[in-house]
Amino acid sequence: MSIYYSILRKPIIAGDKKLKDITDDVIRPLEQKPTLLWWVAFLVSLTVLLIGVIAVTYQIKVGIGTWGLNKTIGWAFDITNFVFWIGIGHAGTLISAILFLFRQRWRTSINRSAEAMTIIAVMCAGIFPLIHMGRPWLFFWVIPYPNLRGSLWVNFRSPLLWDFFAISTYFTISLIFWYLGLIPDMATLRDRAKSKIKKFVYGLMSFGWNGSARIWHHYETTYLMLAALATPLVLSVHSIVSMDFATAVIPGWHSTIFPPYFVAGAIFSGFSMVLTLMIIARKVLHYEEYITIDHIEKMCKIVLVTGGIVALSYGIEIFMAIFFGNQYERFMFINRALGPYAWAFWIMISCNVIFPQLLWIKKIRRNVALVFILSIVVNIGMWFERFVIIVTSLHRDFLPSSWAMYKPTIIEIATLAGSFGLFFTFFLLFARFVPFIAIGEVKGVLKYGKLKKNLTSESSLKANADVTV
Amino acid sequence: MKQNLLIVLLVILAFILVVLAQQIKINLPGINQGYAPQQPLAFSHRLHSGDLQIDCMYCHSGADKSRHAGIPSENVCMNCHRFVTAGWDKIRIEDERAQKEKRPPQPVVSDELKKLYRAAAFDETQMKFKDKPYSGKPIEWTRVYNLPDFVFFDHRRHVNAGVSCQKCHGAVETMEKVTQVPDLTMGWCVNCHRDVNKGKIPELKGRYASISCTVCHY
Amino acid sequence: MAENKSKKYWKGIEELENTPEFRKSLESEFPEEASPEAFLKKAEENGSNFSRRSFLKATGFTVGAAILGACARGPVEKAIPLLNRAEIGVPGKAYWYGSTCHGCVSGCGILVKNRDGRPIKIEGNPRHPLSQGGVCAVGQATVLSLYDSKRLQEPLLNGKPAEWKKIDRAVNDRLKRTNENVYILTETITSPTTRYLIGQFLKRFKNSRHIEYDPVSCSAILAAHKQTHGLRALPHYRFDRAEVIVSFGADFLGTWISPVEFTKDYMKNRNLAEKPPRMSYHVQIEGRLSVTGSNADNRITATSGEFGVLLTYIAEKLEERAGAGNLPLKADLTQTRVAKQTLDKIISKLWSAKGSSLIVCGANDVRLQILVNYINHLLGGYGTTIDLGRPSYQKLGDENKVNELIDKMNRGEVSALFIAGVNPVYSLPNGAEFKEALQKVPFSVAFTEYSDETAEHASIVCPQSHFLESWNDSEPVEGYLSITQPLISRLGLSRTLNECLSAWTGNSATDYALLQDYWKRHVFPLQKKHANFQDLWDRALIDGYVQIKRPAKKASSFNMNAIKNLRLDSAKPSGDFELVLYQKVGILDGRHAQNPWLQELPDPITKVVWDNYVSMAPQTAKRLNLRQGDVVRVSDGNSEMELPVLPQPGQHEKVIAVALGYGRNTTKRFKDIGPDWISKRPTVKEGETVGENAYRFLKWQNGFLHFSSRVNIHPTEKTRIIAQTQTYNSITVPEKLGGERRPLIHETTFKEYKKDPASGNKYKHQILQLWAEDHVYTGHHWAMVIDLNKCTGCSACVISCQAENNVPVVGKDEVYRRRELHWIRIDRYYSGPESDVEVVHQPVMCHHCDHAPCEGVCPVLATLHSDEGINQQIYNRCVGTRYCANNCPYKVRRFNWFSYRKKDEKENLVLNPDVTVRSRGVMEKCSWCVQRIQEAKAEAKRKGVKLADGDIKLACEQSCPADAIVFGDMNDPQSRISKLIHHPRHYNMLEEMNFKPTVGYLTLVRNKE
Amino acid sequence: MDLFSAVFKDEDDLLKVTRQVRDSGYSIYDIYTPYAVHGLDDAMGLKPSKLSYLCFGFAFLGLIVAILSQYWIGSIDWPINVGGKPFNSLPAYLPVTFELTVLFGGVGIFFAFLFKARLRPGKTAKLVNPHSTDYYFILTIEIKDSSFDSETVLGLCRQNNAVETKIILGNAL
Repeated sequence: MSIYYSILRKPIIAGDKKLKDITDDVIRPLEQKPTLLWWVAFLVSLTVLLIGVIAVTYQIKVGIGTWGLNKTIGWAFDITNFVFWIGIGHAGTLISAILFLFRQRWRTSINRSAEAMTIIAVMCAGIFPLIHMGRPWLFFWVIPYPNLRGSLWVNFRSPLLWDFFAISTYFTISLIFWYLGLIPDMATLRDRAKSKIKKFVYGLMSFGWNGSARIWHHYETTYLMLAALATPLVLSVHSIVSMDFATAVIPGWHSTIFPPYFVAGAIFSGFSMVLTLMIIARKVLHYEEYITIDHIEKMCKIVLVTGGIVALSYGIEIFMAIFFGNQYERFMFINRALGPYAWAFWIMISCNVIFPQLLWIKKIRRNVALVFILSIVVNIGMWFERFVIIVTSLHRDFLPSSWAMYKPTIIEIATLAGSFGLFFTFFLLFARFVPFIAIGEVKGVLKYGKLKKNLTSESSLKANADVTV
Repeated sequence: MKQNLLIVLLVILAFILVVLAQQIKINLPGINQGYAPQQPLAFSHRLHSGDLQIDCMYCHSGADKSRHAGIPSENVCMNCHRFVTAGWDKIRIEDERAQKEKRPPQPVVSDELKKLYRAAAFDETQMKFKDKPYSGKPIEWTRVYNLPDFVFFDHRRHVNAGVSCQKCHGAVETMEKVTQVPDLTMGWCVNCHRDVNKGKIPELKGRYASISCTVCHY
Repeated sequence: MAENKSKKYWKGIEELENTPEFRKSLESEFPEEASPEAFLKKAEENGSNFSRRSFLKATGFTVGAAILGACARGPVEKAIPLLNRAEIGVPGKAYWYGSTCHGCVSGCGILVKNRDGRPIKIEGNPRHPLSQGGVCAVGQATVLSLYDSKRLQEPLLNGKPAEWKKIDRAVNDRLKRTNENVYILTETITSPTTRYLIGQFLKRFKNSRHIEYDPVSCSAILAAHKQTHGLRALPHYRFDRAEVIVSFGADFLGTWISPVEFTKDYMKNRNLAEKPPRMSYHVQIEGRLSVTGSNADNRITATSGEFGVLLTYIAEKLEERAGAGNLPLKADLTQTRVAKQTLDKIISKLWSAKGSSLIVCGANDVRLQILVNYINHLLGGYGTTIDLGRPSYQKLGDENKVNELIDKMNRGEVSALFIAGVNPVYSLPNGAEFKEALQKVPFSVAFTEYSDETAEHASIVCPQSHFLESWNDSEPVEGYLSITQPLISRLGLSRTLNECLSAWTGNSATDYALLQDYWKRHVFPLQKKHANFQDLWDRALIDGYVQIKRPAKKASSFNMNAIKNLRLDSAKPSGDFELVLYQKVGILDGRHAQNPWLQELPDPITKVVWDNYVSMAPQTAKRLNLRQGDVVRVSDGNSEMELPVLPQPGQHEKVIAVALGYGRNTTKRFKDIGPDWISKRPTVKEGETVGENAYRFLKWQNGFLHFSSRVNIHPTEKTRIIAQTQTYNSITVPEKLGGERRPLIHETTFKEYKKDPASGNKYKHQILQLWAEDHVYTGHHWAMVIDLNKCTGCSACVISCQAENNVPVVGKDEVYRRRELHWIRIDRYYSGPESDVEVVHQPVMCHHCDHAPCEGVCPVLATLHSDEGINQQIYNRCVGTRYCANNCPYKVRRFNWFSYRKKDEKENLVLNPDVTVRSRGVMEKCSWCVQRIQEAKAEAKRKGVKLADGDIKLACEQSCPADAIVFGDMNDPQSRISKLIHHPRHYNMLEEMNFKPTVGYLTLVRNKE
Repeated sequence: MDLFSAVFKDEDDLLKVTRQVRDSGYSIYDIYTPYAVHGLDDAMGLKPSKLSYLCFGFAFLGLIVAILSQYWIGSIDWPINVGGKPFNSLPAYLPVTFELTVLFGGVGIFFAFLFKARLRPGKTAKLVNPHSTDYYFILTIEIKDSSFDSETVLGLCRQNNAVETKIILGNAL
């Protein structure tokens, strides 16, 4: 008996795996004691998180003045971090929803972790609009609830309010979507669990799932519907975030190109972050057969495409500024490129436009180490993109008398670090307690790219393990 | 089945809670509706304003001139209480008794008014001021109607527009002890202003009460 | 009682019922609705001498909360009524009293707002003939000093607190033993009563003198007039009559003699209101860039060493035209860089405006002043633009007498010295010498509000009452007698100088009695208007002043001998640079250095706060390789000081300028000012002062103190931060980034303006309205117009706004971080080459845009539009996202980065109870003094009258000495504002963006070719 | 009701046997699979899920609620002049409207699914075989009175590599 491999489609999962192997492989990190590496990473993340918590506590206790902001520059690190994290979050939804709608089966290896990344990134992001308020304890005033003030409602014209709705919706839908995917895996875990506590916890979380085909039938519809809702949602969220700037009057902010530009940028940075995380995870958790080099290459291609859109947007913005004839707008872009914050602008350009062009080369796309470095480069670039948009636009706007400079304080840097601490702490906890790969979905694509023939025959598996096309 | 029962029970419980809350009038934080603190001197608005029909503005004379209606200073009280030292009934009893005992009637001074006399440095036995009039310690009334510091309510505008005192303060002339009648929320203010603009308040028909923020907040 | 439209003038409290009973009852006065208990207890615990009694006398404030702990219902507020209320004054209402400002010697007429017994705001008295309704920043800020808890509270005997009785005994004992050599050293005494009392006091002693001395002196002008007109007098300059003004370094719009009056007068010829329009021509010749220079039509940079040559040349040429030949000097124009043609043009302008031209000179050099007098004489200035018949009494000091005094002190010829209002140890270049001499004087008494450098060495220190708690008068210019009345009982155990003098003359009386007594005897006879004294007195209290007629001063005609004997020295002095010492509009000579409002007032030119510095031309700084903040050592051979460098465009290359008035020991207190957090930089370090004392660089020359000297500068390794409220100074963007001019300032020349009033303001944007019918303002629609031609940058509005709106002080570090909280700022832009800049001052506050970009972005509706077009900021609704500030194109929104509230309960008495004190984390901005709008509307409604144009005066508008700001209802077609809005000069900043701001500007017109 | 259950190890086998069983006229009680087997609903003859309509309904509700409440708040309950914009700033209401549409749709369908599938936190799963959530595919067929021919069914299962078969007496599921 021999196995035939499709010429057109490569298998998604490398190596010949049986269903049980998948479960075993994916769940292994959950069932083992945490490794030393995990502990080190976790403690480092937790420490950084604690530093951030201290910084934020201090800031809330003493005042926003502990940040480097001033009368001219009212936002800097806070909203930069907010947009950055929201952007990071976008890749997860894109992978789970948009690629699902496009029937990109390879998404199954990474969608669980990417979605987890989304949820954690949205949490990181959501902290910033909260703590950037002068009186964060009154945050609930942005919720339109009937009250004894007459009722005094909220301003539905404010992009910050839109943000509140967008982010809370995004978080809710992402969580639901993620959890829906998690239910069957929780059931798998429950049925494998030996200890009573685990059985109980996983039992609670699996909602009584038993794999009934009738439920699977509704499940798939629900999943599809959620994917269909999440797809425009993910586009809307960053569009709305971009409207924080686009609807403002400040040169450098007031730009109609922002929504698509921001969405592309978000996916660009999000995929880079996914790449960063997956490259680490596949190595550390030994998921090379699930997150294959092909996966990485595919993600690189998305990074390349979205990077291209971002570069195009930069170009259009500059073109519009120079040829549109608004002197404030024109100055803003000259100032970005040659003014006091030129360094940030050129970091942004080189990280987001120049270096990603290396991904045109297939060898580089398939070189894990290089891709890893590039993914970090892109993330740095995208952080600076937001910094450039926010700070350089504000620091020299209409009236030269109010021009000012911004320098972050130690508190702001600690807060930024703390958000990374939060991100990695939660991500490490996720990797520890939740199946990193969607077991149920990977099983479904196990045969993808392989002819339907006797996969259960163990002898043939062994014989042809190394065959590739 | 069990599940549904639980839901039904929860709904009923919530309903009961809401009704209960309404019944015992639990105030939300920051709202002091019904506040009726014990005052250092048991001044009766019922007696002065109700029975004796003294005009509100006799004592609260700033109400039509200033933002604050004002708590009367002791000299305003003394305008009458230099002569009136106790309730009529008490004085009559003493008079009758004195007549019976065939002696000149003793001056009768109510306990509450003694507090006032102390503050005004008034010798009630001689019915005249001491060496230094008004050299005592003023009476520390407890404010009943408290607005936050960021609210600037102007009595003058309301009084001059023809808003009766009772509109906001309730039937003070019936109160032995003054109670905060309205909840003093912003909604209470705003909704009255809206009613004025809609012509729902007969005595203020044709008037315009702005609901711009800076009417009260600046 | 005559009524101004919106304000009530009240006589003093005692006036009403000045009986002993009344005074007693005042003592038992309790504050309405307030609890003094907590405060008192604290004061007693601290061992403060601020006793219960004086507190009771002093208070009368409205709402204070006595918080009872452990109360479930939240804080219980107490309402404590007065025991016996005076019949005037309804609680919660403000009353205005006419008085006279004693912030400096100018003696401007003021109105003081008294709210529930405490003065909280000072404004200009529009009826006052000199200041005409203007009041400067310093005057506005003096109200804060009243509540300064660090003011001296009780007299000190040999450094220890003592009762007045003891002091009186000590002084009287001492004076009994001495009968000669008693000296009184004061600043210029403008009060006739005080002058009289000093005279009475000194009469007893043989060989005793009253010496007047001004730290920043005009003695050369007085001395020059002694020589040229036989009368030692400071003339009363009449800028309202001057069509051509040439000023040699006299900063008459900023700090020179009487800037408020001069600004008011100066603007009368520059308001373009008449038809055909008229505009004076103003030439400023100076080394540094002064406020006055920044407003000049033609500004010429020259060192003060060149003044002699320039004046000689002008005199020479004018002599030619006048056909006179008295001048023994010949101008050598090679000694100056100023071109001959420039001077010739000025000379012909001066000559053609003969009789209405005026030359003033700020240099304290008697020879230059004689030349100036001669030129003014040639131009027919005496009798027209210069009034010597009714001279000014604002600066009468003669510093040479102080030097003589020091000699006498050293020789032991002074048995008792009384020092009042001056601080010679600090403000004399030889202050150390004075200090040593002072220690040789057996008995010295200092009258002062603060324990200052001189008082530290006096045997007795007498706390002087603030002018808002004392009776006094002032005659800044002969014939204009201005009254000062108390607005509050004394907050400490202080006394006025008058009271002390009378107590030590033997007939102890209150300042009130003394004043009335003097007026009865000496003022009443000098006027004819009022038949009885009470009428005069009442009038004075209502108007704040009376006019009297003194016997005319006999100024002789011009004495040509003064000119004929004139010699100027042209010897090249040593030193690389000419150091110009000047006063800043906020700090002046340093007497208010402890006032944080003034320390945080941005200098109109440099926009620096909390510091003095070495300003030098940018070219010079470049040449010396110095950057802003690099500390240099300035030395003149005797003294040295280290100060940071500030490149100042428009400054002469050879001139460096340092402000006087810094380095006061009273500024050590500012070490804790501003928020406390991990990265804060203290405003001053422990034990240090704000800035450095530059008085040591004043130069004695022939008995006059000169404000310029030759110095060398040496770079050091140190740097120091300089906190500025504006760091980019040009109206054009950097050359490297395009160098475009921003069309924020519309300006034209007078020549063009005469042809077309809309010149410079031609291009109007066509603006389409998407929702034109929405939000029509049917009632009032408030608007404001600022005349750029009038604004001199004097910054009175900034402090006025600060006082009115409870704007906190934030400290140097916060300003350095660009977080000042002033609601109104004056943008100062330079244009043109660095060596010869044109300056424009543009006040910017919230523009109250009808399409406000800030409003749409607030998520919680904390900033909205009112139905009268006000952009409302609701502090209690604000959650502090700062989105509105980001989206404000004018950047006028201010954020409370920290809790800037102070715990100083006494100082907090200055807060305006009609304005919310903002907490941390909320946005604030100009509210157009909406509390004033509401008050005016409520009063109009109460009286049943229509609100008239001008009933509402905003704080900035009211005090503007130049009347540059007009506020009103643009829905009223007859209002001033409606007319201005339709004036061809009117424009809005960033009009093309369609924010529809309701604050507009009138184009700047320069009288240039 | 008794059930017949058979365990398979491969989805292809399962699909085949499902079709065969159904063609033979037996009614399939349910099938338990570790993942969503493509084509199984077809093989079982399940009708398309109606949850999608429900989802649309929820989303539409969100849309209506959002538009109406924003309109009511902005134009009727308290019209406020914000930056000179019209009281009813419909374009500005779009983002919130969209978000609420998605939120209602998403949350609605999730709970509708849980309701429909009778899933809830803490529910005890009814399992035929503990490995059915891991690697076994389990087919259960209703044993209806006499028409159930166990031999045929067993044969079909064996033919398709059934690992194990059993009869569950009484509906334990």
